[in-house]
Amino acid sequence: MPTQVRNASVLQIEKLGSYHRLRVVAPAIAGAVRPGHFVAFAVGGAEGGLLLRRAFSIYAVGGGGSGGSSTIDVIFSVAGAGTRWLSERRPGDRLDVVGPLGRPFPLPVEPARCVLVGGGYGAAPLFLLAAALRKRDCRVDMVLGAATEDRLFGALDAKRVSDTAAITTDDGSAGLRGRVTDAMDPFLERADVVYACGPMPMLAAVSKRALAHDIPVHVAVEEAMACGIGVCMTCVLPVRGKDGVAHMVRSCVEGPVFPGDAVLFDDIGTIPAGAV
Amino acid sequence: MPTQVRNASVLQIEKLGSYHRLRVVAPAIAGAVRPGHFVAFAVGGAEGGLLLRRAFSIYAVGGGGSGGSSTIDVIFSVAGAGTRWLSERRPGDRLDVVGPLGRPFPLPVEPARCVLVGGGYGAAPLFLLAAALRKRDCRVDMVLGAATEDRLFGALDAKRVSDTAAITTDDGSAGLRGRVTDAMDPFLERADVVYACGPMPMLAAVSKRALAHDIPVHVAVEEAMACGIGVCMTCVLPVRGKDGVAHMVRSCVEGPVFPGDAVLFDDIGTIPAGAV
Amino acid sequence: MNTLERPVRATDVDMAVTLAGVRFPNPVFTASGCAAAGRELNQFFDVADLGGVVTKSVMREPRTGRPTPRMAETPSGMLNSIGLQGPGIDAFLERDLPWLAEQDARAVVSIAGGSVEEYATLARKLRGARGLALLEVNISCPNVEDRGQVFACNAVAAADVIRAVKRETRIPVLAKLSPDVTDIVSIATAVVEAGANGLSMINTLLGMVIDPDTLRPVLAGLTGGLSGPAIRPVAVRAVWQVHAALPRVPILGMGGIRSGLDALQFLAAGASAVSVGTAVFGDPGAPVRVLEELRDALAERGFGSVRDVVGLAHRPALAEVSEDADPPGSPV
Amino acid sequence: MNTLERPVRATDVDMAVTLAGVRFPNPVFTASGCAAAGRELNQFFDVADLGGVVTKSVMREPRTGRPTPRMAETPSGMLNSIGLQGPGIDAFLERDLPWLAEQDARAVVSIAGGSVEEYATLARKLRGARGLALLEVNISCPNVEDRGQVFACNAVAAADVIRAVKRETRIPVLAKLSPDVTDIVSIATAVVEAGANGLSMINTLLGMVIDPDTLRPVLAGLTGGLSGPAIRPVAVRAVWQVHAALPRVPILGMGGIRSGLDALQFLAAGASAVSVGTAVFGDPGAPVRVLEELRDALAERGFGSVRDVVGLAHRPALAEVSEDADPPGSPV
Ligand SMILES: Cc1cc2nc3c(=O)[nH]c(=O)nc-3n(C[C@H](O)[C@H](O)[C@H](O)COP(=O)(O)OP(=O)(O)OC[C@H]3O[C@@H](n4cnc5c(N)ncnc54)[C@H](O)[C@@H]3O)c2cc1C
Ligand SMILES: Cc1cc2nc3c(=O)[nH]c(=O)nc-3n(C[C@H](O)[C@H](O)[C@H](O)COP(=O)(O)OP(=O)(O)OC[C@H]3O[C@@H](n4cnc5c(N)ncnc54)[C@H](O)[C@@H]3O)c2cc1C
Ligand SMILES: Cc1cc2nc3c(=O)[nH]c(=O)nc-3n(C[C@H](O)[C@H](O)[C@H](O)COP(=O)(O)O)c2cc1C
Ligand SMILES: Cc1cc2nc3c(=O)[nH]c(=O)nc-3n(C[C@H](O)[C@H](O)[C@H](O)COP(=O)(O)O)c2cc1C
Ligand code: FES
Ligand code: FES
Repeated sequence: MPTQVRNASVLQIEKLGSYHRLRVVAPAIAGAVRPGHFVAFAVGGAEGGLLLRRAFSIYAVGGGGSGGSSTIDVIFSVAGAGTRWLSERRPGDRLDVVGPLGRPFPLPVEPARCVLVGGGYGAAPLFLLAAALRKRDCRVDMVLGAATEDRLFGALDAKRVSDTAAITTDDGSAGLRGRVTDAMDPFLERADVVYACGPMPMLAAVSKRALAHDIPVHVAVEEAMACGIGVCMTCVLPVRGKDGVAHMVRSCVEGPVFPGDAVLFDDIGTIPAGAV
Repeated sequence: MPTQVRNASVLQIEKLGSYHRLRVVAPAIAGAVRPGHFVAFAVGGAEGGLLLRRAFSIYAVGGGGSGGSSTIDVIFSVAGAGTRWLSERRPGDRLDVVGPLGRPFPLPVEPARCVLVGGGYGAAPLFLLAAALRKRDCRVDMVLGAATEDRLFGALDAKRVSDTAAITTDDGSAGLRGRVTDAMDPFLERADVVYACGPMPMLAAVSKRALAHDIPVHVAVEEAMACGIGVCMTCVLPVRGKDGVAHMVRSCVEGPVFPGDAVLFDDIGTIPAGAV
Repeated sequence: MNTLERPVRATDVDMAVTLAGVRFPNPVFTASGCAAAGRELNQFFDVADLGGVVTKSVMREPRTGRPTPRMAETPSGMLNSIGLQGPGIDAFLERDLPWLAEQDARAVVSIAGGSVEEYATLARKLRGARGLALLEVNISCPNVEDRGQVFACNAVAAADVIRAVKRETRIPVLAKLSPDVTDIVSIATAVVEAGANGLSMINTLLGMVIDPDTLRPVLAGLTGGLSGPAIRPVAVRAVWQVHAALPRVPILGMGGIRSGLDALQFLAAGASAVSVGTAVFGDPGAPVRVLEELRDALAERGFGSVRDVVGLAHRPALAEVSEDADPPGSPV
Repeated sequence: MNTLERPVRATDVDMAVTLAGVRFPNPVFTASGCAAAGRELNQFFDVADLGGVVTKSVMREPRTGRPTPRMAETPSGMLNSIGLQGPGIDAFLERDLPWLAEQDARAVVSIAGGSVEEYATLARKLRGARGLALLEVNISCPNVEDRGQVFACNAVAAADVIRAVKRETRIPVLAKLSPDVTDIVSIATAVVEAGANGLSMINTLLGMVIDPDTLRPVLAGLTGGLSGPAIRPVAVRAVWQVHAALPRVPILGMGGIRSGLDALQFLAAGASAVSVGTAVFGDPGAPVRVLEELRDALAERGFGSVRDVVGLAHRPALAEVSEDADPPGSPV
């Protein structure tokens, strides 16, 4: 169940390449986080012109003394006015944050061989996931990609949290030249499940590749969200239900994690015929 | 002629009782300042919800090496969202400032005995004025008042820049208990000219008292301003012209300093009959 | 005007209001489409603590709504183009309304239709439903039988809908008005004459944002409804105009309410209660925060009852209006 | 859609536009009432660098306007209630227009009246004036002969004004439309049929702010005109609707333009040029800044001429509109 923390204090904020890492103190949220959850920050100040929260995957939790966690880390790039404002916060500033939001990644019950695929800052939620999977004795192979080296996130840490890590960039400025989908094939040979987070076309391609190998795949999508808590219906995308029919479902509460075979990637931005 | 300095850097900002003193670097403006001029700051950031500039009297200029001035000081209290934002600026931050604006106080050509009356932060512009008057060998008596001690500005410094200084508070928490008008009478006996800045009712009372003594009075008014540069017509007040007729004149460009006998204080907030 | 001499404690302010003949414990409601059917917000506060929960407009059949993108942020506002996605009235009656009743929340059920007949059917289906305090009739819908003209933009069509709904129900009815009209008072008058027990105002303003990169409208639906603080001055003006013309007609005021002082503006303009809409997206706790801030603001100003401020902005105004050379309706 | 393949240097973008048959060196103008007659802004930049200077609406006689307070800041906007204070047409012709002509600025003179006759007189007095490029007819004024109904809110009254003005002048005429109408396309059509050579849109929206302390309207005039970025989505929508209906009618677009990308939205929606209004109050250099930003934005997007983007948002849109179940006018 999500909680609103109106005065989470900023503990750290630092630049990591073209990204920012922001750490806030919010025990009421941090204690309930599972991999794939996200948080939403109010931006721009009470009198500002920006009304809507900004959503970010949770990258890490920590800092709790006796077992529980008290801090939340997110990784973000400056995309517009809201993230620019966020990048200008300083330690001690207060932020209004709501979370944990969304449905987390489902974890395998038995030890399994897992491939984690991340594009750009989509790598962020995979680190909590990798840790949780390894705790369950899963094998974790990671494939992280981006257009260019400076858009890669977590490439160095990936080796630490995974059994094997592959890195790709579109322009070859780091790792293999090419797409994550090119690099994931070798891992698919021995995989039980695939997890992916990143831009929609990447999720579509990863899903297709995994399903071609008959491997279940869980994707964390990113749709523009006005509320993040399920009340506004702006964040919908067409997902095939258990009934076989397309439904326009809210990615903020029924997602952001969906089975890759259920998301009707080709129909995003439309209402598919027969949808209910 | 006013100039716009888009990236004036904040040199200092400090709390002085219930006021803030803000010093910015803006040589293009500072060099042209005369007592009674004001400046207008953009507030809230480019994407903020606050569109209009905030006007502040110039308290001091300084810092220029070879004769000219390069910095501007203003004194402000937090009245709402814009001044709150301003109070949160830190040294090194950039501000967009326009100035010098308005018509300054007219200075006597010959040495004269001057009474300067300030209410609250209305004392701020009187310090530049006092310095200019004394440079011209004028006698300067200062009367500063406020509702309570913490709303007084410049009470300590007043002695330094004037020949005599009197302080009043409505509740007697500092100086004499009462209004500035009560304290100014003794000075009027020997005064050639009165200058006043403060809330409108105070200006009305000071003008009345000075005119009763047949002493010319210059008041610096404060009307809500949308543009500060004379293009919007929001800041008007009824002023009797040389033609004897009431005109709705712009306080930002034709003021903020007006002859106290010309301002139709009782008609502010109306269009006086016969106005053109 | 108020009684600042006798300070009032916040807890002593009587917050109860009557809206369209129905009593509510306080004047702060959610806004249709900004609170779904209350369940999600109940994670953040007890929805029964509000005056009432105004539910997302429901139609006769399930609806998939518009394609995405469905929203665009704008300066101090947002555009939405949801297209009334929803489960349809049957599912709503089965799943949503009973849940609200269980929470002891007061439900204001918003209904929407593409024809007069659809509205009537909805009202009929809602007869006798438990927990239903009021009906809000969202007439900002295209009339499929009149080349898609929006009901709320035509006094006759708007009145037809309200008349048809009133025939089917004994629950008091609020007609929800659109600000996108030349003369909102004439629409208000028409729906009141058709039987509306009160008015909700305002719905969103029609707007558009164009993407500076694609140079195409951002919303898949091209245009969308503008809401949020940006529209608050338009909303306060609309409430003020209608209350001036129809002082006895209860108004549920909304449009950009973000704080208790914003709510106070609407009450002073003539609203008996208010809805908090878009502000919920930025602050899920907004409705209860607004309620607390309003209570404190009333206490500070010496009001013993929220009902004492309703319409207060009009009191000394009438004289001023007639003194004024130009009518107040003139925009410059 | 554009030609990103061939990058364009900013200095190579052809910024010249034709508006209502008159050529202007670039598409960025001031807005009436937000730049007086250009003199004050000339302290910050050369007013001849703009496409044109739209002057404050002038009336036949000198006017003192409304009492203060005349403004209230609102979220991302402001209300104004100036009441058209001004020197009257004779003083304007003597002092202001000659000054603009001396600067080699192109003057778009805005006229306002309380009767059809007053507008006609103004047009007549402006005949043959040097420096006058276009007339802008501000019809958002109360008609004293029709119980103060605003001309712009009634197609017949609006057309009457334009027809009378056209009879008196050979200078091309822009009719300035109010957004406070149910159907802006019908008003636009009426004034174009009456002879308007182009349209200026939009004027302000009618709004009100109530002071939470006095609980009375802030403005002495009670209501005022809402402007600024808050209203930009409404303005873009209005331009888009009118350009869709009347694609050959030139439009001077305005409402909340603060940046070059904002201006680009209006051009893509169908405006041939834009006015920068309220933004000037926050940034006296806004018009030239907007012009530079627009030029850069066009270059980045590979456009060799600003004229290539006019109406671009409509190109692939027509198909989408007809596919859509609901008409685009539906607010939800
Ligand atoms: C579930 C989820 C998880 C996310 N995780 C991350 C993350 O870990 N790191 C990160 O850098 N970004 C993440 N994003 C994207 C991030 O929310 C946007 O970059 C951010 O909202 C942009 O705000 P802005 O004001 O800077 O940009 P603007 O473009 O000015 O924003 C305008 C509006 O569009 C919305 N918007 C714009 N881009 C996006 C987007 N890509 N997704 C959703 N809404 C958008 C904003 O919320 C805002 O309402 C995530 C988004 C979602 C939905
Ligand atoms: C010529 C002039 C000189 C001034 N000098 C000083 C000074 O030296 N020190 C100081 O503290 N203040 C001064 N003021 C007042 C100062 O401009 C306001 O306190 C400030 O604008 C309030 O902004 P806000 O956003 O904090 O308050 P808000 O009340 O939120 O402001 C809302 C709007 O009202 C306007 N406004 C509110 N109060 C005033 C006011 N008193 N005068 C003019 N506009 C107002 C604001 O500019 C803004 O547009 C001066 C004003 C003028 C016109
Ligand atoms: C996302 C969204 C969905 C909405 N859906 C509805 C709706 O279904 N029915 C309705 O009558 N109004 C709907 N509205 C309008 C609101 O109820 C309200 O009238 C309007 O947004 C103004 O209030 P606000 O500024 O507080 O949001 C919706 C508004 C938003 C932002
Ligand atoms: C203070 C002020 C005065 C205005 N005066 C006039 C006027 O005299 N005539 C007119 O046609 N429009 C007038 N307007 C409307 C503007 O020209 C413009 O149409 C409107 O403000 C929207 O543009 P903006 O958001 O860029 O300001 C005025 C607007 C403001 C803010
Ligand atoms: S973002 Fe509001 S329902 Fe998902
Ligand atoms: S503030 Fe705009 S004219 Fe004075």
